[in-house]
Amino acid sequence: MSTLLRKDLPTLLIAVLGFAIVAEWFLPIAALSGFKTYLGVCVEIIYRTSIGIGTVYAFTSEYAQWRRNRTLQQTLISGSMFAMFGIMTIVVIFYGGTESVYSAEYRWFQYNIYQPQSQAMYAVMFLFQCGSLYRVCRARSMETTVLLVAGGAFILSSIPLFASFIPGVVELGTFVSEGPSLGGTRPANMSAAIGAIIVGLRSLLGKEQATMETGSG
Amino acid sequence: MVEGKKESIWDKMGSIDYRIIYAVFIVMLSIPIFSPLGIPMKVSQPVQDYYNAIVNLPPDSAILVHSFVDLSVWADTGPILIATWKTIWDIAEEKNIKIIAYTSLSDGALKMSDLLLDEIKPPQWRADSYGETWVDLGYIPVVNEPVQASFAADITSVAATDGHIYDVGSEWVGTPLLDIPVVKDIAARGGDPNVINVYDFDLYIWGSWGCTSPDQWVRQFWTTGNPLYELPMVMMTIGNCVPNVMPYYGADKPILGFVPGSAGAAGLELLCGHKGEGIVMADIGDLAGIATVFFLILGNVSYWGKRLFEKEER
Amino acid sequence: MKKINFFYRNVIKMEIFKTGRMWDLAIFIVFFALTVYYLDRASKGKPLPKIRSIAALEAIREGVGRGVEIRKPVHYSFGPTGAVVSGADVSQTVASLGILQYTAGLCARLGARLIFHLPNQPFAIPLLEGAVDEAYLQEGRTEAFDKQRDLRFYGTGSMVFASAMASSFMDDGVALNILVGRQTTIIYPALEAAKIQGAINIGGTARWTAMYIFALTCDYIFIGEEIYAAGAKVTDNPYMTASIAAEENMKYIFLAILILGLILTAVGLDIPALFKI
Amino acid sequence: MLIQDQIGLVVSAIMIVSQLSLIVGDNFFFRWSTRVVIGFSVMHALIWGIYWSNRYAVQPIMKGELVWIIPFVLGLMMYTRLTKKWAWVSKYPMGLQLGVGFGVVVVSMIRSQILDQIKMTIVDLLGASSPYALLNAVLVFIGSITVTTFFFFTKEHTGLLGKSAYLGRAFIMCSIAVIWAGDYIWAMSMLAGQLQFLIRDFLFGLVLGGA
Repeated sequence: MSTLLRKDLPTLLIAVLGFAIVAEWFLPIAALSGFKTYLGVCVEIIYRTSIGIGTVYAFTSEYAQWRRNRTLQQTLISGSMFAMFGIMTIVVIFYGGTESVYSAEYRWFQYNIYQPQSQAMYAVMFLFQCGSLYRVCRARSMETTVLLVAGGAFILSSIPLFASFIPGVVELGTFVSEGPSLGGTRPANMSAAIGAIIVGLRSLLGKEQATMETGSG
Repeated sequence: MVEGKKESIWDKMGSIDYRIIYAVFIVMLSIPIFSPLGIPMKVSQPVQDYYNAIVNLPPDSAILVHSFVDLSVWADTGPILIATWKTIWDIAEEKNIKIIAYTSLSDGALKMSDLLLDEIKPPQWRADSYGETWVDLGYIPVVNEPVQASFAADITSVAATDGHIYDVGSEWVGTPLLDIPVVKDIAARGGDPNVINVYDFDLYIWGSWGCTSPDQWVRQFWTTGNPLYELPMVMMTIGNCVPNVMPYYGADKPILGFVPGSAGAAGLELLCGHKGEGIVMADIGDLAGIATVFFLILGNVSYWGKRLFEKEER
Repeated sequence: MKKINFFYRNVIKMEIFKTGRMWDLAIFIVFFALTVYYLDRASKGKPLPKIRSIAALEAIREGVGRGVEIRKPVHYSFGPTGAVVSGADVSQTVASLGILQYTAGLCARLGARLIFHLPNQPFAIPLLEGAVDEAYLQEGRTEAFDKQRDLRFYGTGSMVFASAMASSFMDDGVALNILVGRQTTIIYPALEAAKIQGAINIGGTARWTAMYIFALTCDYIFIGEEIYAAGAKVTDNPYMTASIAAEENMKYIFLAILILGLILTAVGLDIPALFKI
Repeated sequence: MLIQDQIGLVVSAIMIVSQLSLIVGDNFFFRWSTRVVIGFSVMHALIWGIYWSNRYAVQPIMKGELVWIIPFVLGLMMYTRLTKKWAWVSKYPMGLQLGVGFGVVVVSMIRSQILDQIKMTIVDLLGASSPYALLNAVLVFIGSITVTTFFFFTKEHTGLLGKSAYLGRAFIMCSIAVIWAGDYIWAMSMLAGQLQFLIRDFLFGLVLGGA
């Protein structure tokens, strides 16, 4: 009974739903298509409903962090996170429940905290990449030479200064992306697709260890 | 290296402190902000194709527009969206192009509501005919593939009503989709008049900065369907997705044209004649390009200098 | 030259299957048959091909050992949007789960602390958490993994994830940082941050766009679909190896289709139209 | 300028500078600003989650569309993962999601990512309109074969296979290089955007220009 409920039925559920979707792909049966559309929305509802699980771990991990290290610095750091939880809760309560996501107050937080942080991280990413460019792009081996030549050509072709004044740079950049680069991307995507299909089939047939035994503990 | 030996010039060239590199790039990017360089630009072929696909739409076409807004990449992709909408609004009234728009991220719903009131304000005739010539469904979470599939087969399955949140055409908010005249008109175009699906459109303008999205959308909008239906698309994306879009790009392929990042946006702005942030951003990159080349050369000179001239000493 | 188009016209009249899906169906059947064949071989204990060595897997063992030595934790992450469970990238999630279980098992056995950065997708948490639980259970050390402390969640912003990981490296230290799965390039700052802290970086993804960040920052990488093979290799499960063998055969078939298709098209058969069946 | 906009500018500037401080290494400001934004991000996710569960599931159920009870209950079942005893219950909603995922993966990729790619390789090669297009098509064709050989796992890369795999690596690196270069340009415009904000909006607009 225990393994039936805990392991066999969920595995069966995966297989049944999976093969139903496979069948929908090939057979012109309206009911199946409707079922697939329904499943798509079901998945979306499960996504939205289950977000609270993450919230729980966000709370507990930060609290555990603070409990282990109760210095002033850590208190400030953890405190500001919990303060944000509090502030956003207040915003939601006082500006119209969940509809508050459309309020100017909510937007203020989004535009002034969330957006600048995300964009700043991309800026950091660029600076780190400058460091890598300088460190890695040296003609040491075949790999790094290709990286240097192809990457360099494409960068030059994307910058108006070089594109306008050095003849042939744009053509070179286009050539690199349409020729050799596509020669790498296309088969890599193909191989990855083959790998993905096989993993999918293996799982549908109930032989995938990672999903099969999950959570039996 | 032998202990106590002095660092050679090659070593010094090859091991510059990262902080210096970062500082150089920050300075190089700041200079054009103080005084723009104004270097002329070329329009690349994919951008030209993107623009042509929109302006050369035959009369009475219907287009589906995904307003691609992600606040975290707004600096790079915002100019594309703005230029695209300006291009769409510039299409003459006589052509009678019908538009259904939506956004797929929660950030987008908020930003679009600000934009449509200000920067990309629809022309008066469009604003007056909301619901008859165009409609904005607001935020529909069409990000995951199963939902995309549902969306392709029946748009009402994920967006039952008009859900936009700004003042233009607000009387339509909450109206069931098929009760809106423009949706009804588009639904009547192909197949079942009571179902609005992607087969009813002539062009899909969409964007994503997820580079595997082309695979997903092509899977769902180009190869799905019975009978086999192929909805042409044009795409707003970011620079690093170019290799992922390339396999699908071409006149007889799913993606007719695409705009890669703010550099592409500059081209689109030139084409549609509304200069904006894209051109400013492209201009800023010029000096940093010089720094990039400088550091590339420096690293290689250091490596080869060390390899060629320090051989005997070892 | 006139193109021969007879296949196309004949098949389109069939009503049993959806139009335009015949090739898909044929390929799917081949896939299915091969997988079943090799899985059957595996269940009967017949010999299977060996998977070639993958350097990054050895490195995980070393890295965990190093973590125990210098008393710093091992960080594992699927990336901000790495745990897709209902889209086409689900296979990468599964492959990464295998490697996660392997890493968690090593951590349990050797006594290293594992910090698991949950992706922005709460809907996958039960699956991921279950995989870690399972690994610790198999080593008989369920108490060694402190979920309240070491499972981290950062909301839905992708960039928030990168900076939160970097921040976690500063708070807890890092000996080994593993990022396998459906990765996006925006995790790049976190990888650099780990490097600055002196960690070993191991990463890989079958999502081709993000491959370069690992090539630039990682000490060991899984290139592209190597993660699928790695996922099979770590588990030592004959079924997994069997499916890799099936995969290899599919590759031969597709190479053959490519070359044959080229030749046949060159002599006048309209192969591209044939693909529309 | 309104007072909340001015405060907004200051807060944005603080967030940007604190996050940029990651490049100088471990520091308090980075850790602090990260926590602030995690705080927002987690609540953002939760609020939108509730908003959408309400709009997609609860409201339709109230209206009598009982068919949405199933996914809603399945969604709630996910929370059993937080307990020890009932954790296995969460495998059912997981099973539904995985089933859909695997079903999609095994069929939908065949056409777009394999067959169409093969078709395009053939068409490009035989239908090349210019020597340039032909050169590209030949390169793609060679790449397709050599890179595929690189991904053979059951054979050691020696002999002819080794040479082919080596050439495949070159194509792979070329592809990686172009993606990186694209990303580099993109990230550059992101930094430019931040600097533009800091200099034009914050420094000139607020600090020097006054409100």
